[in-house]
Amino acid sequence: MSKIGVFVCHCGENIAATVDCEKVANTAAKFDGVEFATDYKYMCSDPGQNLIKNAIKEHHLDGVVVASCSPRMHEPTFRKACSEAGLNPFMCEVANIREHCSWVHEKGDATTQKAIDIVRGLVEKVSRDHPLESIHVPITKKALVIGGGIAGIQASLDIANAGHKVILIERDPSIGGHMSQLSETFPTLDCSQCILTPRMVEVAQHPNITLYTYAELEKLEGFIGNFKATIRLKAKSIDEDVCTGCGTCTTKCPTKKIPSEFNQGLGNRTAIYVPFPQAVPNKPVIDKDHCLHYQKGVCGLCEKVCPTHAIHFGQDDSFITEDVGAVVLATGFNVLNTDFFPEYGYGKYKDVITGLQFERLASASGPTSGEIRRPSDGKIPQKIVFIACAGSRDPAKGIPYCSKICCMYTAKHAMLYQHKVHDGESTVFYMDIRAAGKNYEEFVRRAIEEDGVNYVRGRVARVYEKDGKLIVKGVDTLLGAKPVEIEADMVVLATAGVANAGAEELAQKLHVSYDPYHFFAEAHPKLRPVETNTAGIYLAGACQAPKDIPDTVAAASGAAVKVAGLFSQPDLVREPIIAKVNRMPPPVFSTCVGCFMCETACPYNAIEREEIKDRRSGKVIKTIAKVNPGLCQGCGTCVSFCRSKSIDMQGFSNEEMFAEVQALLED
Amino acid sequence: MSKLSEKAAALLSEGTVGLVIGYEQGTHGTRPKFCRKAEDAATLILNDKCLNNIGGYLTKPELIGSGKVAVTATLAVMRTVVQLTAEHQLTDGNVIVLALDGDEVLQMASIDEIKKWLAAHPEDLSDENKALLSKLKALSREERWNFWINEMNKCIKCYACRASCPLCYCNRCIVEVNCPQWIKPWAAPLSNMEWQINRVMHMAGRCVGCGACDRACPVHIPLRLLTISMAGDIKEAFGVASGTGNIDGNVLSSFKPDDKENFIH
Amino acid sequence: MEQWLGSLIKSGKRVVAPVKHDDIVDFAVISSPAQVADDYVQTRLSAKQYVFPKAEVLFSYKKDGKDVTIDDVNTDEFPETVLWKLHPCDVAGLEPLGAIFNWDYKDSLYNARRAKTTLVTFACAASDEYCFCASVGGGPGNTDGSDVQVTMLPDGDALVELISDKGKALLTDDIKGETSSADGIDKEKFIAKVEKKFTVDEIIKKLEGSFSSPIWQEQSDRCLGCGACAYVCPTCACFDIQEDSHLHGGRRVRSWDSCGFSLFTLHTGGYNPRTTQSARWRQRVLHKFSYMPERLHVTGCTGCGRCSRACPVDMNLVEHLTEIASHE
Amino acid sequence: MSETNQEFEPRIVAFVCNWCTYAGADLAGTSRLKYATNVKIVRFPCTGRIDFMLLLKAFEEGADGIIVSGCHPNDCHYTSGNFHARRRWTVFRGLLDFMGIDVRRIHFTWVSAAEGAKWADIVNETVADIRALGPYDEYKSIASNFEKEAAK
Repeated sequence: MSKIGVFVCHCGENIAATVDCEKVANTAAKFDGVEFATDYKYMCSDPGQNLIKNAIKEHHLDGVVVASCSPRMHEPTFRKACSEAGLNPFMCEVANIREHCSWVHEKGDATTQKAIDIVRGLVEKVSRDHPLESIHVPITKKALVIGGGIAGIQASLDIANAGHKVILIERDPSIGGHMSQLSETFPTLDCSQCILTPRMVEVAQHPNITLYTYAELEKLEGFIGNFKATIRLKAKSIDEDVCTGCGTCTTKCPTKKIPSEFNQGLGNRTAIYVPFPQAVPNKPVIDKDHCLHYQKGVCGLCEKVCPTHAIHFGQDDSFITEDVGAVVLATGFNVLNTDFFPEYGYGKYKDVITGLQFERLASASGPTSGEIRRPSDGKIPQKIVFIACAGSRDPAKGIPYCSKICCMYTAKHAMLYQHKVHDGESTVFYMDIRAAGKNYEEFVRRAIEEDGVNYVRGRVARVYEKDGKLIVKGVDTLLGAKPVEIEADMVVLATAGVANAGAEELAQKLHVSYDPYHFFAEAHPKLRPVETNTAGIYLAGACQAPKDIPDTVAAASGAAVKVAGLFSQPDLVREPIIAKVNRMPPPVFSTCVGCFMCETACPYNAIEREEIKDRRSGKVIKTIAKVNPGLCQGCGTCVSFCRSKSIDMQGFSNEEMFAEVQALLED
Repeated sequence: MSKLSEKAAALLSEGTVGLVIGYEQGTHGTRPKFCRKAEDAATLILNDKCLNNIGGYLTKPELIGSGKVAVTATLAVMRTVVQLTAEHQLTDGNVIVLALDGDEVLQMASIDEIKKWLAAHPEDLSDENKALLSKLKALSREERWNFWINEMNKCIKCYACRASCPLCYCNRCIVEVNCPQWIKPWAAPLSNMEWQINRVMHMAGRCVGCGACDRACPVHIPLRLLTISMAGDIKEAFGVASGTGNIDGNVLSSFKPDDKENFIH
Repeated sequence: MEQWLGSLIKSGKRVVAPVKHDDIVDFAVISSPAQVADDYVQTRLSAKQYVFPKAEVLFSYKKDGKDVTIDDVNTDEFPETVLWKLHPCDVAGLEPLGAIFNWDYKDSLYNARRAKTTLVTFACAASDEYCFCASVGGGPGNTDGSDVQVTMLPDGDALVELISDKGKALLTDDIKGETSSADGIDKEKFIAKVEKKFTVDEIIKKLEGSFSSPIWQEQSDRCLGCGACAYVCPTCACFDIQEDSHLHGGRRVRSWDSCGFSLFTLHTGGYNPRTTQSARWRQRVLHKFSYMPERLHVTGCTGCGRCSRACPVDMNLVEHLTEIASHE
Repeated sequence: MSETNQEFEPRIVAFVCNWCTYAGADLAGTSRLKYATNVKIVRFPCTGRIDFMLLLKAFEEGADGIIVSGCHPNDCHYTSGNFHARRRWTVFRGLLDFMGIDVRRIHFTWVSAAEGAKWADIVNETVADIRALGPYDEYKSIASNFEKEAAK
């Protein structure tokens, strides 16, 4: 038989003005299972809490109902008080007779009766409550950062500087990402590489960071604090320990006409290559798809010329596994550069290029050493057109969103062009100028007012070639849709920022949600912008949505703080308000039949599969669902979905809720 | 011996399977037949009079054991195999489906093959069912209530609907849960109705439409109408066909952010 | 007959008779003789629900705060009941039922209902291939246990046998004038013929030592484990006892159960002695043809054939019993 | 059943999620909005947790009406519990209606933590609607009987 205590709070006059608190307590005292009931002016005050504590001890109470304000207000207070008196805190329920009763009804019998009903519902619930213990989950204090662009670099450094180990993996042969390809950066026009490369080197040298380039995540198992990552180290065909990075091999390699990814196809590289001079690590890899040795079994020149015998043909991809406690996704973005714009002649006309290609042209380390020369004939374009929103904000192209960075980099491009080609003429076609950011609007104004960039508000309908010129046909909507036609030497498309290749596949591997455009989804658009729905996996940078460098760095530091915060705890303590699959003695083991429909219902991928094995033979008897207490957030969707009622929820169990509903109605 | 019997006998004698579940002529109509030896297969038949959904036997380990099993399949049985596999109750490849294409015996060993066959052989609601359904839907709410309460009053809670349903494979049914006692175990209009509501809700998106529940009912409650009506609602609201073995989640364990919600204010 | 039935209804007794609704015939309380069904072989359900209801209250209780009061069922409130137009096999079912409810414990609710029930059988005019009463010691004209037996004659007259005092008391004054002597009427000519396929003694004998026989598995492979056979059976008496509890009171309820259900024998600790359907099928047959004859000295089967008619997978009891009888 | 009965005080249970509607009802309280006393709230973590059987149990125990309320779409604390709930209610409601259960007695609604006023309105509207429908005697009549009451 339960021994329940009911404590009715007057909340000064807040409750007592409309509810007869004494009557509520006297009526509750007669409820089955109620051992003690009283009312008091302020239950949350020290004397009020002492009243509860003393009653627990004196009457050996095994359950408490405090009828007071909303549990969202004082449930923690009263649970703590119960705990201090030796009662399991989860054996305390709060009946909301203030916000849901005294404040919303007039004084009268009906109001008092409603308060009594609410108390009765919770008396019945608490008599079915079970003592619960907080859940402690151990944490492996090592983070995995996926992606070595500025986001991954920043996150890795912040986590490492907080004193935690970091594994940073990068798909390409070097870290640096898109930022390393940029010439100057808005709105300060400082050189991208100048500010980035020191960070790259810091990563490589940081004692807490282990860097794997040319590596991809193969598999991620486990849950927050306890992930197991399997990483594929793609074969580089060199022995990095021996290679000195002297560069002899790359100069001797006979296959020299491979379009350079780093230069966006505007320059070439060899089959054994370092993507760019400042690469970290500054050691080459062999591109098996283009290497004569791999493709035709001939050559092998690099092997012959290597002074340290570092070339290892026949190396295979290898796999390593790492236990990590948190994962930061920093896989970045890409720009549309396929045959996406037939109307602009991209892919057809050599001198129609993307913004990223322009970055390479403008970059001192680029194929033209920073001179703006058009790809077709190397001439300096005298007239250049920039088209903003190439793809972005265009539902017809399937990209209704704004890519956010294009307005700014287009202004920067036009400005750089004007700085380099003083007599050149530049025109920007734009829809709107979005320059919200510190010093951003000033930057755009500078391009227009100081550098004389011609801004035309309107869309470009077509670009076609005529007599060696690119004819850009558009309209100027500010002049009443007046047709505009420009004979340009070069056209730069500010193509939309899109999710990086393989983002969807990676999201599925990690069980994180993603939006229709394959950008990873944050746990809450406002309040949890760097977390994902999967506990322990965080987002940094443009893999979540197009972002500029300052936003990316801020997000990366935000994600790093989340990781550091997680790692600063001795272990993970969670409220035990989670779902649980029933277990019983053999031969039943559990009533779960393993249909795993709960798996798809769970927003947190907290449902795992548990094999129940015969202790002697090891044979699997049945496979049932198991709720991972580290991942479950306690929404209870699985509980109401389970047909055989094999999953129940602690704190809101079927029996508890059933009893509460029954009791509320039986007046 | 029919080609079907020959095929079944061959599978048994080769040792490909340890059991063939099929149909034979019974004392009144056809009935399920379990063949464990090649000679048992001699009496196998498969025609449109084979109405039991023998797919349900596939989830009973006491009958199946751990080896491979073959089942002679009507379209309903095939849908059952597909759905049970999606629900992790069968392992793809462990069940061989024997079907008839005219005189020829088809042997299908993978879910993909079965799905292809099912896609090529769609089954629509019978005219009789369509008529009954629209007749009931045309009634006023009170009339429908009276109709169903009269039906529920007949129910004796023998659970033949549950036992005959190939997708009611829980080891412990919700009616056997007594903490809390969701549904009173005795036969009474309310608990009978609650049982049917539960049974049907638990079939949401899963029902293969074989009608076994209905035919099994000894007091002739038109149970199929409940699942048919629900499957229609689901199709209309979510554009999803029931019982097609969707592995990405059941209709109630998945969602679309823009699902209709005209009843929510 | 209609006049007699009419006056029985008027007398205030609860009169239960076969009534046709939609496509099936079942017993129901009637208010007019016209409701009584004709031209059928067997009701879907047996008449046992009138002495052993699908669900019945054993006692109820009220809670007032912390006080509890218990109310027993008032058996005086059970109505005087005439079961009209039973078949001899319906009555045959009451003997094993009575034996079960009086074996070690005298079940007052069953006995009170039974005492207030008068049984009017009609000798069967028709039978079908499911009927096998003759094989289990009964017959379409068997009068054992009946209070009154009626045999309809081709000319519209009826042969009425008043068997017990209860039966004689049923003959209302207004009908007595309509009667004449039945001497010389050969009842057998007007009733259905049911073939004898085996004898109970044969079955009992064959079942000795059959516990481990493979026949149980062979016969029950297709058994679905539903309760249809048990619930339509006139002699199945398994029940469950459950609480209908609410905050301010409740009742304890007895309701039908079936040994065919897989969890019927599940122990609280998780052990289940009958884990397979074949073990449950064996239990069903042995209970009716071995344990009941041995312990209660009655056969647990009336040959009514309802189980076979109700079975969704053609578990035909005659077929199975014939097989057992001929099994080596 | 449709006659308006001003004397009749309907018994209504509200099944609400903790994060939106429960908080919205709290806001109605802190804003001192006044509404009818007929509705009693049961707190669930999420609409996804609300078992359809609890709704039937409420009717069995004598509820004349029910409110089910949670976070607006895309606002769920658990991201998708309300989406799952919405599908469940779509199917459940269709089935109940087909079986002749009066779905007008179940009000589904989204009330956010900021919508205290909406909560007060929902309560008052529901009470008025159910009062107009009258007590749910139809359901109660079968609640404790073993047999359907003989047709009168």
